[in-house]
Amino acid sequence: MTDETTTDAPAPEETVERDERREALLARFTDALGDGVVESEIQPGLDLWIRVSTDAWLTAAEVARHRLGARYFGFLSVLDWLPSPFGRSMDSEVDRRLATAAGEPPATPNATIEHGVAGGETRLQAFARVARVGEPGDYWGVTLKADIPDDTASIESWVSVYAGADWHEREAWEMFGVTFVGHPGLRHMYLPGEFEGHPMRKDFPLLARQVKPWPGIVDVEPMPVDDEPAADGAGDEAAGASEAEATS
Amino acid sequence: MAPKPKMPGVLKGLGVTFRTAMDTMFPDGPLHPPSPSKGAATVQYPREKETPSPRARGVISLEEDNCTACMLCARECPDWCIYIEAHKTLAPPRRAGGKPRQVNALDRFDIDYSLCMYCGICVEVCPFEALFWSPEYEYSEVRIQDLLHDKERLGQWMETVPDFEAYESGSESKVKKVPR
Amino acid sequence: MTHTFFSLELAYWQQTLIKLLAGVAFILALTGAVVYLYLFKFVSFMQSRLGPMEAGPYGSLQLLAEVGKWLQKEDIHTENSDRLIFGLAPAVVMGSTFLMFVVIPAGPNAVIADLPSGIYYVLAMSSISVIGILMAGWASANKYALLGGLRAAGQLIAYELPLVLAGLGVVIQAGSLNLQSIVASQSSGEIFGIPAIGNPFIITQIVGFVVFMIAVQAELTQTPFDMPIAESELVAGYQVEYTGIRFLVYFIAEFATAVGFAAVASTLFLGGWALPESWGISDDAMHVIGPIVIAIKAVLLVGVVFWVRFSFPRFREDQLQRLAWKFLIPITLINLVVTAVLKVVL
Amino acid sequence: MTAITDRQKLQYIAAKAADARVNVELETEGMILNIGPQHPATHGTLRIVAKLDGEQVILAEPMAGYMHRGYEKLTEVRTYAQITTLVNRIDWLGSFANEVPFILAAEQLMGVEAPPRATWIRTLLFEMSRLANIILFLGDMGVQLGAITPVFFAFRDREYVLDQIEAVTGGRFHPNFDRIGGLKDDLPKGWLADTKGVMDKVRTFCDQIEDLLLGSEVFQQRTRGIGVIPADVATQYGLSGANARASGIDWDLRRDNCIGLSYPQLDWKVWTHPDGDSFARFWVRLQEVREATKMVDQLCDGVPSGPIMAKVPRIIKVPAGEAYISTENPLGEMGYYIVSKGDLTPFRVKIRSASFNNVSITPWLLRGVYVPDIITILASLYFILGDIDR
Repeated sequence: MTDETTTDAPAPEETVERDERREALLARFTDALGDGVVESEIQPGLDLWIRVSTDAWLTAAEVARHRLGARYFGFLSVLDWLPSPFGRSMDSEVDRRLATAAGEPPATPNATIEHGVAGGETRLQAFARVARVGEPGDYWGVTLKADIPDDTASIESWVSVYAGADWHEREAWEMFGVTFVGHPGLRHMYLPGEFEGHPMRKDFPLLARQVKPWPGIVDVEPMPVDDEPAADGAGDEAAGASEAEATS
Repeated sequence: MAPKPKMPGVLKGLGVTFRTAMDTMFPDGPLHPPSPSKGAATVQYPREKETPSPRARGVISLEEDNCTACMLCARECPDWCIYIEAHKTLAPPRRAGGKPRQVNALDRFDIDYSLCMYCGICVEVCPFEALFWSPEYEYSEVRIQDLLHDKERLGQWMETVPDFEAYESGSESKVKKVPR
Repeated sequence: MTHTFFSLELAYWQQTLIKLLAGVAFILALTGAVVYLYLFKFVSFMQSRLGPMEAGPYGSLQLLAEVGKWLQKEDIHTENSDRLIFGLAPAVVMGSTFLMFVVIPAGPNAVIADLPSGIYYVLAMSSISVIGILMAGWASANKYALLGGLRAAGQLIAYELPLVLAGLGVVIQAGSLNLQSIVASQSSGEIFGIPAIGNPFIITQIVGFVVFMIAVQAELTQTPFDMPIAESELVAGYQVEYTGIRFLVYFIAEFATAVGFAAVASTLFLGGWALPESWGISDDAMHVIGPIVIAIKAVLLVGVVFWVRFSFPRFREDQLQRLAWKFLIPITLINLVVTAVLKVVL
Repeated sequence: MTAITDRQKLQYIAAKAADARVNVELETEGMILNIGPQHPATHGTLRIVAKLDGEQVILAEPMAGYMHRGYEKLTEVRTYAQITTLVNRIDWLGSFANEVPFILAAEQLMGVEAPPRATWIRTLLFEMSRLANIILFLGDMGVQLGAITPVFFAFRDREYVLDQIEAVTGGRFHPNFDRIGGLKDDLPKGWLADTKGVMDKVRTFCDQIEDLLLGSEVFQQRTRGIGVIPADVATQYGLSGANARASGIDWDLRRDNCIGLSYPQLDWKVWTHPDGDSFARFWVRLQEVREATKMVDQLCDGVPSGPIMAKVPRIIKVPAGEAYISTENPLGEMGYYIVSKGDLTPFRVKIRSASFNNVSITPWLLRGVYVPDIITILASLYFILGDIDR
């Protein structure tokens, strides 16, 4: 559901369930950031998403921490919206050869980028979650998002506002290749020094499944001598199950 | 600031260890003779064995004639450790004079326990109730290849499958039956 | 002076040889009993488990099995370790342990060498082990061992002082350094005229006894003073690089020192091998009962050491130094003054 | 609970200054000490590179990554049922507690509501896995400081809790028992009564640990005033769970933001401590274990009757959308940010694990402490390696 609900015209749901607390919050964000707030989404009673412009990313953090009192740093990471070129559910090379041999049409990966809640323009998006803790009864959390320009793949670092963002940004740099401007020392968090490539990007193949044929694809051979149309594929009754190739 | 050893804290600690020692040595009171093996919480494994709970996921057992080689378990297994090969045969018709039914006959049904992580998805997803959990756990092997249990071995585990136990009061799920 | 020993004319060197062999056998047997009784059984019961049960009935031959295991283990020297010092370190520690037993009496004449300065000699010998530990820590070319060795040096030297001062209180009260006379004065004395239990110095020197036991706990590097062998930080402290027979020597040395200190403590504070004279046990009977009495008292005291060892976490090294210098030493000094004054007054 | 007096603080600073002066005169150059990855003090394979000056730490930097299994990449090619088995291997001590937020997030996306009995038993097993996790911490804190006996008590009494979890789910460590829409199975007969018996055993364990460790002066010497984390720094680094509550932050997700679990129907108390030092963290966790036993008793009494599973299609395709649910796991706040595009497998799952933030504070915290204090502080922060590396 990627409907663009902007604050002034809430989506015309039948029961217009209004979440005053989150709307008041959103209002404080918008007047603090001005046009920095590009888009937002409220799921009444559940959660609040705010997408800010790329250069308003650091000011959004300062506003959240100092002005609105969201002193608790939840996490910070990156979303890669490119659909995986390895097909919808990552069936390995080996399966594709077997699948084509068995006559199934190879899954054609759709290359169009669709963004999730609160939209987006670029392929990579930084998202973080901060919360207000310490006052019993007044706990709220907000997910902030910002587009990362495709060409530079860099965004301001939050370390000056939330010291805890240091490790998160190192991990995001290592996994997605997003450089965080102003980070004290971007170095590998998990991977060995000489590892090249950014594993969490969708175009980075998961090699674990390339080498071993998927046992689900090894099927029942047709009857040695018969004339009836052998039930194709797995010969099992739930056609949905075989097509769905609940995979690897 | 010289550490003033306030006696109670330090002595209480000694008291706890001493009491535990006495509980282990004289489990049924100081008058009776000391019997530490009863008082200790440990079990001398090769001689005494703890019985795992009936729902323990020790090993997967296969009821061969329920299995129709539908490959669902092999597909759903996260570790890809179930290997199934089957062929189609004609089975005698159910009703006399009916058409012979076309059935999948199992050639090979192996579970590789060196890969299996005992998650239980296969047992749960099997639509024909051919796979069951048995709490057996003593099947370790010297060679890792022997951990690949074939159809007969999985069949042997069937007798060790305990009956499903009754549920707590207030539960509405009905007790399943193990095909003996 | 030739001494008739079961009517055998024995030259002096033969006597000392027999006494030495008897002494070593006595120490090793006592150490084995203590290790089995406490390290394997009593500690396990404290942790509601059974301890070793496989080797021998109720795991009694477990120590034999472990000694056998260590003996056949390969004796590894780390690559750039100082081979000579690395090899000698366990010998030094073991030496200081066995030298301690030379002067501890186990019967009227069952003492290897009845030196007039008995207690001074014992405490001197026990401080040689510091050198052995430092040698081990430095020579095994391992950062953890170095840290362990340096911590041990600091700790053992810091706790020499309370050990000596606590012993001094006893010397003042007994009026002599010789261990035999300390034992004699404890068994013959009486408290307020009641000779029933003699005058064990534990009663009058209770402060000295507690400080002595704390210092012994530290000398043995046992928890709460086991910074040198801090399993959760330095893995095994200065013993990290030792395997095979050298580690076995450390193991024996550790528990033999425990027995040694316990024997010294029981001689100083619990009346050693003698039972109170008022019980009227004849002298030659004491030749036989003596060793048993001191064995029981030593085993009991080692029990206290192990009981404390498995009930407390450990001090940080600056805290245990502060405990020694700022707390134990002042107390023992006050104890000395009080004992001296009372000695003169009474 | 006396807070650390100012005199203690001044003394600590004075001692530090004195040491620093001595070192300057001696110009002793530092030594790099590698603690780990194979080391008894790290719960798993964490390597700490500490630059030492004598026994004092100038800079300590934990190196994670030895246990990195690439969970977030794996979840992109797994169905929801398979991810449940993956996910309970992150914090392998309180493993049922990992599944709950993931399943709640998926249920929120699907708009499915678990029946009341399932929610109730889910909360019950959630608290049981908290017990299994934190009981081991109480014992382990002792062994990190040198006392070997508490850890045996911990393992002995934790076995009873694990047996109860195994009796219901079949797996002691990896239950894999939570499903979208409810639970896989129901409680066996007589389980509730046995669990109440186990709770008494856990309470006696807590008293033993209180006498053995909390009361002993040696323990207090080693932990009071060591590794003090002020509340502001704790929130900046995102510390959660007992670590945050020990620094005086009155925040517990079970009370403040309880979604899909039945905590509001129980009466229980959130424990906080003003000091923020290692002692406070141990003390808060000890009270939390006692509180958990009371909660389990209440939960055992009021299990509503009804179905255990809601109506859910056999092949689950979660509708497109994003959801973030976090719950109060034994180690802290654990949350899953699921992005779904309506497939069998989620498009992206961000796993927010508690120990990652809890350990990210160590470079700031371990400056200028002694070597043994590194171990005390790491033990009191109580992290699990799988939680850091994912």
